Amino acid sequence: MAQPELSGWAIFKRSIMPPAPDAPVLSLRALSKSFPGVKALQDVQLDLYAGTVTALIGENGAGKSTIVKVLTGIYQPDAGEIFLDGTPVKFPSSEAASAAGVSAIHQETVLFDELTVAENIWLGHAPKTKWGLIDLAAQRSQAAALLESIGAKIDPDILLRELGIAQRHLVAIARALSIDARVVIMDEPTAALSYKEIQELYDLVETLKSKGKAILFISHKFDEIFRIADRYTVFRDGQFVGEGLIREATEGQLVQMMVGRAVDQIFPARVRNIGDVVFTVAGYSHPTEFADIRFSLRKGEILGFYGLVGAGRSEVMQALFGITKPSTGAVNLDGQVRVIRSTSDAIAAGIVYVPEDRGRQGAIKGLPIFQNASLPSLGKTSRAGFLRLAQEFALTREYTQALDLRAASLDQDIGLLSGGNQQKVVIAKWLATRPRVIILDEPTKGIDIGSKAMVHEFMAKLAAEGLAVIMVSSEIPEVLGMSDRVIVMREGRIAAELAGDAMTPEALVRAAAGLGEAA
Amino acid sequence: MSAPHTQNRHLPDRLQTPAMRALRSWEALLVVVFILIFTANSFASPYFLNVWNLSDATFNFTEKAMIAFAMAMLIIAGEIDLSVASIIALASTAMGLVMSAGYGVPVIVVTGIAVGLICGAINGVLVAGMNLPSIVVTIGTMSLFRGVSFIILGDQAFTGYPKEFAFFGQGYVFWVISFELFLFAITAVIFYILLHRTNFGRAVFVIGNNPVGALFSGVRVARVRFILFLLTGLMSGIAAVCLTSRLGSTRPSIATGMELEIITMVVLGGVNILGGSGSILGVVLAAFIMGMVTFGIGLLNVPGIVMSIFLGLLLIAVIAAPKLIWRK
Amino acid sequence: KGAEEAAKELGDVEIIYTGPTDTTAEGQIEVINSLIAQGVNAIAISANDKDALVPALQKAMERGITVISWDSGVAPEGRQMHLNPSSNALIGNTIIKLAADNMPEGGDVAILSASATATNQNIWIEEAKKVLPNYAGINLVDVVYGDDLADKSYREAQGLIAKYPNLKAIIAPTTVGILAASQAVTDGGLIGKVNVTGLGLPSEMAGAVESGATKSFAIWNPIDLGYAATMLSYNIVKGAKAEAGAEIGMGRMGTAKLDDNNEAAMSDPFTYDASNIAEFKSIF
Amino acid sequence: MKAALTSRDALLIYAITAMTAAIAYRFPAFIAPSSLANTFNDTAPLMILVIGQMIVILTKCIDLSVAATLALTGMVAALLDGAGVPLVIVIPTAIALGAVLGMINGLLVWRVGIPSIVVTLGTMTIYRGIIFLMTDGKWVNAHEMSDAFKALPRLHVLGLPVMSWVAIAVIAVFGVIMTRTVLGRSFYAVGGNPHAAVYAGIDVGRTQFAAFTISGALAGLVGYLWVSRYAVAYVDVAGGFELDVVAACVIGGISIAGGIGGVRGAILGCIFLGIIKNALPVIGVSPFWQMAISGTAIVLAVAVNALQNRPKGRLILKPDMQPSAQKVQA
Ligand SMILES: Nc1ncnc2c1ncn2[C@@H]1O[C@H](COP(=O)(O)OP(=O)(O)OP(=O)(O)O)[C@@H](O)[C@H]1O
Ligand SMILES: Nc1ncnc2c1ncn2[C@@H]1O[C@H](COP(=O)(O)OP(=O)(O)OP(=O)(O)O)[C@@H](O)[C@H]1O
Ligand SMILES: [Mg+2]
Ligand SMILES: [Mg+2]
Repeated sequence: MAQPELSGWAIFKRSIMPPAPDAPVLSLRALSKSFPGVKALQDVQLDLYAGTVTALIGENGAGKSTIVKVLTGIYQPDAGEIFLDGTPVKFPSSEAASAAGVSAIHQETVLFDELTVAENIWLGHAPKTKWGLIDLAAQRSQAAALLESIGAKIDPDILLRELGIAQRHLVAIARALSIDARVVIMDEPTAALSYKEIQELYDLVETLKSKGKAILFISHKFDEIFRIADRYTVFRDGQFVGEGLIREATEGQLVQMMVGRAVDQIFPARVRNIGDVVFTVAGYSHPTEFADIRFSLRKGEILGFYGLVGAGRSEVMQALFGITKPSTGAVNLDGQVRVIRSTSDAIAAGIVYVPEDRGRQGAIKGLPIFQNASLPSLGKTSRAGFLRLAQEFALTREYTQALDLRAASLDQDIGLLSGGNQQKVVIAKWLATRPRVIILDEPTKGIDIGSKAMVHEFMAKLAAEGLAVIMVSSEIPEVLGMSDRVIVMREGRIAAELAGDAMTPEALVRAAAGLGEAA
Repeated sequence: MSAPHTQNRHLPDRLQTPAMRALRSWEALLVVVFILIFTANSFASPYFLNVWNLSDATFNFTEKAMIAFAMAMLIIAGEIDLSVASIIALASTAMGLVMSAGYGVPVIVVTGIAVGLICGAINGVLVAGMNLPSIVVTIGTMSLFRGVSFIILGDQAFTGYPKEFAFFGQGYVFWVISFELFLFAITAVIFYILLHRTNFGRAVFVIGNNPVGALFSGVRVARVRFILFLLTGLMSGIAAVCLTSRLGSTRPSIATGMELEIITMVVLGGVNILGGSGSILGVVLAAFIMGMVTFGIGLLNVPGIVMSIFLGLLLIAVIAAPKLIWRK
Repeated sequence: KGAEEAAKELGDVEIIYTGPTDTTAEGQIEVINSLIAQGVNAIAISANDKDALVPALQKAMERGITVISWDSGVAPEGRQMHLNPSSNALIGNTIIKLAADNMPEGGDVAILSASATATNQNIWIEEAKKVLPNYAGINLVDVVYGDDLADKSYREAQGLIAKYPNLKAIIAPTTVGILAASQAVTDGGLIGKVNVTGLGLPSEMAGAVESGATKSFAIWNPIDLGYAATMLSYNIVKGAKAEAGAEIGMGRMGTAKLDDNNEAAMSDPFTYDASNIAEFKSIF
Repeated sequence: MKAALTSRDALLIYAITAMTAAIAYRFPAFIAPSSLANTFNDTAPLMILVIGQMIVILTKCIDLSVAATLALTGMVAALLDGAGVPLVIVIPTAIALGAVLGMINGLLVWRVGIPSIVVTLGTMTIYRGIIFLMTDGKWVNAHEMSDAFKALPRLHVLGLPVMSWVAIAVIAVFGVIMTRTVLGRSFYAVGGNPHAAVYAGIDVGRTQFAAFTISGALAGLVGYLWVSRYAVAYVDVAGGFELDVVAACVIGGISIAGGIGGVRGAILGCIFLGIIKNALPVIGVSPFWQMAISGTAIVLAVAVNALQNRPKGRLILKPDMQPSAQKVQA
């Protein structure tokens, strides 16, 4: 199994004669996959061509990631066939798929904290010495070469846990490239990356394309789809809706195909009813995470927090919510200084936080919807510490109905809901506490266009009802479309505060990247 | 956006009625197992169906079960306490010390319970306060607590507990209901309410399913964990009072190996060893099942070690059965 | 085995031989409870905790069951009588004498006991300490406990050898201990330098005697012990009074004379050495 | 397996050195080469078992049945020897039987999906029970074993008994397996992130099965060594030893949550525990103190480990004064 020594781009040197453009490298026919209670894929088809980027588009839960997992041997389809160069194949395991030349960057980064970067990249197919042992030196140098080739400055010898989200994602990309693949799948590869890294990724896609790879690109961002994809395939509710060439399609058409109806992408009209200052933060600092954070927030206002991924916005918000303890600084709510030592202090004071990592921090998977929704409000629904289930159901119904939750019953395990619906339960759980200040951290991350519009509408309604809203977001249109004012953070500090006409995309990007004022 | 069907969607509270759910539950399976074992025992030995004998048999499990209730909550919350048997040893030793110093029954009892609480608090500080993994912390305190009673007692024993003290482990409340059985019933009810009917119990389930999510939802995770260890210590202290009274003496080797029997009881009761689910009713049933199995097999004069094979097989079989049946 | 012999001789006796899962007092109590439930006439028990069994055995006596203890005893209030395999004083003296006989010029000896809670061992060690002054030059340097675990006893024996370079003998009044100590001495290449002695069964000790690690050891006949315990139980059930000074028949073993503690000794320990081990090793 | 581990190992080495020095102060003979070799030899079974347990713990499982497996294979080895089977067959049989017992655990974990702690809690009583059923509780004693059977572990080669050499060989082989083979990597991957392991083409259950098999096989090997060394086999051989094995792993920095730890740490943990168990009686610490001392050591080891690995918050602020995360090197 000894591999020839590779360095840098050498793995791509093995040239593949591009097959005739009309013959797909990989195709799926009549593929179905269901989970208990969900038909994730029904009779779908998909074709990938050499040297072509195919975008897979669909709402949340349309089945995009499921098809990626089928193609990489993680899930076995219930029915249907996979053809590689026209011959039917089976991928009983992820090993089999990579042996056949299918490689993927998955939506979640699925790597190992306690292994080094090089070990992460080569796990399962490491270069070996003639004794059959892993060749540590080769593994290291080849990992370094791969990382360099994607413009990532990461030491291959450090443990993965030392890296931030974006760097982890780069390692995942390097891992996908370490397999000599003919088909490269990217499931929302840019979701966790910052501006500069996204540009490098686009370049990488171009290079792969020119090497004749067949690329499947999944994204919710239309600008990038139009920028790099050649073809598109649309799924809706686990079914195939249509495919075609990008240059022959318009954004409106694609959206129409995705959701089955027209969606206006305009942000909701806001009733701006801004009152007095309710919430002030002064001189907030933490030893390693952020320094000198100061801002104030008015009743009915939506304050946007923009920054590149990893700028420390979440850390500030989590400190405000009592998860971590700042070293200095004070919080003032309604003119009173508040000491927030724990999350329960924050909730009691009326400050709530809708976290960015829904799976880990938001939803309590394994417990039913109503127990999730009532959790921070148990003090209200219970009597003398004893549960009253009827009250819990009533409270849950009240707040989930307003968000149009889709579920089988309120007693259903939240883990069985789609991501978007889990997010609705999490938001409902916080609204039920009737907070004064609500912090939403990336509230629409990984949410499809339809649900996104609804979350926006809802935020507008909250502000109109007099809540003070903080919204952390990495999407410029969302920040500009929703906020009354924007704070830009960079490397743990406030880089700029923008309002009114100063809120332009360019100003945001410059402040976030530390480029100073436009010349 | 405005979907036309937005407002009128009605979600039912539940799809399954609680009664239906109960029928399919683990507890139902345990009831069946219990009936089978009870019937088998009645046929196997003529001595089995005798109230006094059955009453005696309850001593096989009452003390363990009282600790098992607290342990069940701890395991549901994703923690474990392997030091319970050692807490019994230390609490019993402390009771012996105050007894030798001439104090009366009330002081002896309070000492036992207080030492249990202190040991629980030590575990709680180490696990909840310092965020250490409970399985290793309690492997350590297991040696530590029993080690301290060895230091105190060495090869000696405390004997000569007052006559009235015998009530806790040998007395009867009325007719065949022993004090221990009575206490078992009371604690079962208290723990049932605590786990299934209070906010605290809800927090236990939340932490067991997702500790990070619990923290982000305003649950005082560390405090709940600490209280759980305190409760386990308390129940071990109470069990120490009963056991010491039943044996009428204290040696450092008292209750050796009991932690594994308690955990077996909890797991057999359907508590997920990985945390997140379980019920007190299940533990009560498991206590009766284990008590009846050991008593029934004991009546056939099967050597103890063979009995332990039965319990081992029972444990694996009962946990495996639903998994194997469900799979298809 | 001895019990079965007695049962056969008596004719109308059924023997239930049983034991707990593990050697804890709690386990023995479960067994006692199940014996009470079966309404047996007599319980003859070798206790692993002198005090902890008392309440359970008292309950048995309340329900009219004859309770005697043998070998490892129960506190007086928990039984009607106790049968020692031999007189404790005699055993204590014997184990010291066995060591002294092989070290005419005196020297250091150490005791490797079973668990620190084993009643009978502790009594013998006490008795041994009492007679020490009678043996000039014999110097008891340490008492360690191997918990009747082979590995622990082995390591404790090794520890003794390392700690006391002048050690002449290890006395282990328990079969596990004497075997482990012999093994440790053999492995340490100290045969002839450190003598291992104490109490053990001939069948198990044959190897150690042959190798020379053990010059001599003592034991009573365990078959006789089972036989005698059964006979005593039978006679008490049939009406013999177990009270101080009483004499109760033990069949072919003669009669047991109860002392003030209602204790009796069966017979004297018998010493085995190279000259007679071959004869006995196939018997018990 | 870089910086954090080395400092943790270093700490253990300091602790072991300090302890040895303290003992040597009271009892100089303890650090004589022969006495140290003796301590090592006494710790050898623990080391071999700990390697197996470490692998199991790395995969997020636990094997409470090691001591019972040891006792059962040891008994079978002794009985086979008694029946006149030659040693060259007895030893492989013991190892194979251990592997089979491990496989039973592994299958229940892998195929049936029962948590390992439940499985091994059950099999631990079952395996011991089987010994009782086989022997009726009787002992196999020294004189019932052949001389060859007893001699092997004591045979001195190059100044050390074979028993020590076996432990050294096992340590060396697994040192290579854990760091340089695909299988070794998969143990870390499966325990570190089972979800991601699936994506990397590693079968989680099968890897755990392999871990249990190895643990069982090593327990089988120790089964023979133990019984021949102490020249006795009975139901309760090595009773409760599984806790020592787990404790040594924990002291050695193997994370009970899986995925973290290595052979070096595990062996240091064994030496630490071995010194406590073997040296305290030698220097005359009352046996009644031993338990409390080893318990305190375990609690301290866990606490120190955790304090060292405490997350310090993310590094976002300009790291002028902070040590750069990128500087950490092999
Ligand atoms: N392991 C699983 N068990 C049960 N249901 C699942 C599982 N994985 C996916 N599903 C369900 O299958 C459907 C398709 O999910 P999938 O992850 O493929 O969506 P997606 O198109 O990738 O959405 P997103 O844009 O949010 O990533 C959803 O309804 C989801 O809840
Ligand atoms: N190296 C890491 N170790 C632990 N947690 C991390 C690490 N990197 C990121 N995270 C967590 O992952 C989540 C996403 O991190 P991200 O990189 O988006 O940074 P962030 O702090 O959220 O910054 P911002 O909100 O400004 O984008 C956060 O909850 C963060 O705490
Ligand atoms: Mg997806
Ligand atoms: Mg963030």
